[in-house]
Amino acid sequence: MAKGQKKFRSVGTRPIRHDGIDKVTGRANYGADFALPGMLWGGVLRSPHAHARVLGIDASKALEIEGVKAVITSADLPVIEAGDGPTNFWDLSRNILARDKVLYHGHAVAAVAATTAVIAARALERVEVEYEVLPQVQDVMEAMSPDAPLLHEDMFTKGLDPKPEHPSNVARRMEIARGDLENGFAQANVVVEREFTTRSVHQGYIEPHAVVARTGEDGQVVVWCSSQGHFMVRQYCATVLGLDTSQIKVIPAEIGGGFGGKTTVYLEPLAILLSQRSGRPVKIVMSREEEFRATGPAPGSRIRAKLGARNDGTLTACEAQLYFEAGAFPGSPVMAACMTMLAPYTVENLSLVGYDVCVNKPKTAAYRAPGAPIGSFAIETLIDELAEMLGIDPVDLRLHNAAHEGSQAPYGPKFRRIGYRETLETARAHPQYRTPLERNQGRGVASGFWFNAGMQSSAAVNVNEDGTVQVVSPNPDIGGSRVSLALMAAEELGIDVERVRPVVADTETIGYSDLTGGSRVTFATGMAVVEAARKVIEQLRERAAKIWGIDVSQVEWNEGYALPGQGNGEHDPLSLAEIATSASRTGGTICGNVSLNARGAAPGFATHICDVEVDPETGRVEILRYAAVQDVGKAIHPSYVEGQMQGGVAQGIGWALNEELVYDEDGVLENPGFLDYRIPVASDLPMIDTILVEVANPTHPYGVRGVGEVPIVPPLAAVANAIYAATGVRMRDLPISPPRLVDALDGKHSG
Amino acid sequence: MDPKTHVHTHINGEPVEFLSEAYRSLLEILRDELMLTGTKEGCTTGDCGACSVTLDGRLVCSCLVLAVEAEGRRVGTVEGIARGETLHPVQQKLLEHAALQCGVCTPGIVVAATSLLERNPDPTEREVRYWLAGNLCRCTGYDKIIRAVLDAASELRGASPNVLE
Amino acid sequence: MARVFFPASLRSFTGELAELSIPAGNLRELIATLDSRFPGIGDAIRSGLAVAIDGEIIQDGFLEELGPESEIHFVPPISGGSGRAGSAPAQAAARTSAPAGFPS
Amino acid sequence: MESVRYEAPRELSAAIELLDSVEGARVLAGGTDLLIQLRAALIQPSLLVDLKWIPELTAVSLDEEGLSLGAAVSCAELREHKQIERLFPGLYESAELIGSEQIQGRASVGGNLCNASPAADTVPALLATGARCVVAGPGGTRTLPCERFATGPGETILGRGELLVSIQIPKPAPGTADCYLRLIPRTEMDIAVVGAAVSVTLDASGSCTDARVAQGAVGPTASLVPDAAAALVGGVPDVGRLEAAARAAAGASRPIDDKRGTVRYRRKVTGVLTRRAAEIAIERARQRTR
Repeated sequence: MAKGQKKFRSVGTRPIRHDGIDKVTGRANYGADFALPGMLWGGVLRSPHAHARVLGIDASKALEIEGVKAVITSADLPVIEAGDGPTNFWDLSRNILARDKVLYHGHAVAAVAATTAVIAARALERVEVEYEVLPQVQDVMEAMSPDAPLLHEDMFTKGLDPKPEHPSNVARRMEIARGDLENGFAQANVVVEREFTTRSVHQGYIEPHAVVARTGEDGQVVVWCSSQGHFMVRQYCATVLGLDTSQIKVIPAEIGGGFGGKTTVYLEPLAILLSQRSGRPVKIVMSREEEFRATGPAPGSRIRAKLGARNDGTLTACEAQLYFEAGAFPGSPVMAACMTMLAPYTVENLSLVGYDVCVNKPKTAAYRAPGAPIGSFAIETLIDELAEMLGIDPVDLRLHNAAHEGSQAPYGPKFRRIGYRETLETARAHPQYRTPLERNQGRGVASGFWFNAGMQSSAAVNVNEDGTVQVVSPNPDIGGSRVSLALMAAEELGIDVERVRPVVADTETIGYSDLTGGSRVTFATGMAVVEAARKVIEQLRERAAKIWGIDVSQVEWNEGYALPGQGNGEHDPLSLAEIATSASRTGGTICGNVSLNARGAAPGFATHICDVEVDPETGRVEILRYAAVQDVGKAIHPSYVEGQMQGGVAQGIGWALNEELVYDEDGVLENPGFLDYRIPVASDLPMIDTILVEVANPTHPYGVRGVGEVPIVPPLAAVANAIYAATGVRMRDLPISPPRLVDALDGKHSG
Repeated sequence: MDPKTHVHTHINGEPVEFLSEAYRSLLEILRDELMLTGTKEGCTTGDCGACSVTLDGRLVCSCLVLAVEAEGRRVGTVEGIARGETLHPVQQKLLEHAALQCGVCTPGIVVAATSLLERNPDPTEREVRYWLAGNLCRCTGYDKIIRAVLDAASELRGASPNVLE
Repeated sequence: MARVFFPASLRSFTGELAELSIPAGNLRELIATLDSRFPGIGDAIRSGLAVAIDGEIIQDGFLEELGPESEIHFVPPISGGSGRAGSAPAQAAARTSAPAGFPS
Repeated sequence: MESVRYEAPRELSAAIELLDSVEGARVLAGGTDLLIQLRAALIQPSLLVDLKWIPELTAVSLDEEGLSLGAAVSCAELREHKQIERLFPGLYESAELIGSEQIQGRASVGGNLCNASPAADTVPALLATGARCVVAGPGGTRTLPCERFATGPGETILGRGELLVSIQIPKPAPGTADCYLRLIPRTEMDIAVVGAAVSVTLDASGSCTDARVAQGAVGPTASLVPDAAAALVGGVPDVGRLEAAARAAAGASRPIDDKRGTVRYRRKVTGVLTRRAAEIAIERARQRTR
């Protein structure tokens, strides 16, 4: 039951995070910070070709080097039967170590373990691989042509009727449709149809992937690594290596950023296998170059989209085709792009078709609201164009078409209580929206949507003998979730958050939990914590009842104290600490454990305002001001909610202006480092104003919606729309780098 | 085995000796030999700042310093910033402002920001942003980091908080 | 009676029928009923789609109860950003080739 | 990386001796390029000769003759000399633009010259000041203009056993000021897409009596653009002269297409930055003639 307008003592406050001191002093241990006695160093041999058949691998010369203890190839992995679930382990196994073919430059081919990192590197140079180089394809449209080189000779496009006769790089065609497109466009007074492209971008977390694995004579495996889900690591490793889940224990390290990029495994199975082969612990740390060459980018894309509106601003129809680069294996987020791009609007007639296309690049991984920023870039730009053509304020146009409670999402269901309108109204009233602009300056607006997720979570709340409390989370804390979980436990129990110590437990000490992702931890694991705390309160009431000799139904719990109900005699209230201290005499330790599959996740909407100044001679864009408005449901720790929003905005600005993975004509990445993969630096950005709209999610005890992903959705179009306002030039190809903008400006003037 | 040099240096004020091959970076020795893992590795090319330390008081990337170059010099790492149980104001303000999410860039930010405030006790927002441009943070959008450093500066000066530009 | 809406990808099974009202107590019963009426639709749902019940997307809910007024939509599954890795049923899929999501 | 040794000689002669006698010896100053090349196995030196303990290479002196800057002086240290900022604001700016604070803590102006990257920030600025290089080797010491030091990307005139000792910048004539501008996509941390440096000398009437214009990242080496300089000299710099200088600079550029920029873009921006750098240098010089 929602607590309505109740004043909270903990929820909504901004305490210092419990894990903070370890992080500002350097004591916190991340993936690469572990070492074990006798540990070996692993290294990965990677393909020098974007597409080639592997004819043979000879590791004998590497094994001759003193200090080299093991070399593995895909021949050492069990063969996975073809599978087709949310995670395709056939693909995963072949991504971890190439089998038969390498599918991108940087694809892992072999791994070694040696007594030092330098010896491991030297050993890699001595592993001889014979390749038959094959033609490769990088561009999504080229990959779709009938004569394109095939990555998977036995892949036939799914979702076509009749079933295709020839194999294709198109893994799947997907469609969302409703209404009558022809009729919808016929109703429109204005129609815009445009093409958009975006390039592959990288999650760019600062901590590279790292792992230490140790195996024992009993076959038990212990893995230390940073990931967005150590249960995921356990399950993936067990499946790929053919081990029982109970054979693997994964101990989560602190995670140095993920943004979706640490939702799969690259190194962990290799480290386990090398440890099994060598009988020694093995550590592998990716270099930054390996990160860029071989870990999950977000897809490059091409979109053709057409949007129609009546003179009053009503959107009548939308048709779009979205072509996404999946990378070496199927699984781009193109469907999510189709589902999200129009979610903020009530468009009755639509057809959104997505194509998931394999190209010779690393397999894409999730990146913050996967797919949504790309689809929204197209739609939010078109809406800006329509607003101008119709002479309607862009916020008003959005308000006119805004999705609301009861309106039908493009992907089918009706929305329950959502706060999109509230974000628009708040944005319209924000002072930045009226701040005067000078020459070469412009303002852009865009909105965005993300589903948010529930899924499986576990939690334990353990009361210590002195009345302090342990909150045990199963989710790696990627951005402050521990303190948020502690706040909810403190609120329920009625004690100070400083008395609550949140920890992230390993796979053997807490029940299974899905990933840290989908903006789900504070929502779903939060629900588990709240339920576990309520179980604890039940026990606290029972113990108080025993102490007082009254019926438990007569004991209330209020602000950290057990109180006897009226007419149950004179008893002083018992504090949580007092009950805890006597717990051994009243029935033993007090604790609550909960596992649940959280229902009731509620979508998030955001509206952003971006002001830019363009240097028309050089094409450089300065972000002058930025305001992000978002319906967050309820901010448990407002500072970390703001931080999520600011971080998402910064990533979106980077995507809009300068980030792109540049591949040469041989499919070799030209910018595998932070020097030329240009994520925003501190001097690139202004302060990012955040406005938290709180339209409570009625199914969460505190109204939480989840906040991490929506903020990366609007910035791409917000920046592009602002640049248009400043220059009169529509930029529909990302990134809007200075050379591209100058070309476009020069084109405008000469045209 | 590659030849090694016996290096005598001071780390966080303490005399330290170690052996290193000529090609190994100070970062590798700090982390892998001396177990000072507070200094983080993000890129090994000087582009991310996670490995920031001071060398004879000057801010540098330890990935771009050879370990043997530490001979006769003074190295300062994040582990040496707090005084016993007392956090440096930069550390305290980063916590109060919730200016870290994943926290892996934080040690580098702490070292860089303290180095700035030693030289410039009253920096503008712009000066803080440019000084920290070599410290990549992918989580925060920098907003809270900049506010925390400005706040720490005013606390160190004993002044009222700086008004942002 | 739950109201069931079919996306374009399922309409080849339903003869282009877009919606239908059928009695069902939970999702498993509903899909069994659909499969007996539209042979093959059950596999298509189990192998490639998630279910939205009354507006909420549910990825693993075969015993999920349906209310008398429930609206059921079949929607594409989201990975990664949903917090979903391959959860336990998907692991089974890799080993036994059983369809994901709804152990039969 | 195999079996590389490290030496840190205390005297210039010892450094020259090591460089001359050991096959595959390389000098180490700031190391910001060298360590990356070493790690990427682009170079495989047998010996690293650390120059930072040699007095001649770490000295900074400013006298009536001008500035003498030891080749191993870090950009961060250079920036602590406020006199340098006053006399050579363009050089100061270029040192401030290289990489991050952390990089500037190590990278040296001399190393920037010796690495001979076409995009090195300090080199166009040095060229604009008329700086000269002091090179020492087994055969003695020689001095040459900075613009002759680099001969191509990564290539210099240094012979076996030779090293760059210092950079000598003549004291600017009264009414002289310089400026360096570069274009990068971000505000910091990038390699220059285009760099432009301008030094001008104005007389009391505001007429330009001397000028030097240099450009970087738009040819195999940083280079002087005499035609652009000539366009500025001979009168009070006006819009016409500035545009002429910009055109000359753009025309003299020989850029390539790469991941950082296109030929078209670089050429255009060369003109833009040359004009803007000239405007700033002129304004600074005007301040000085008052």
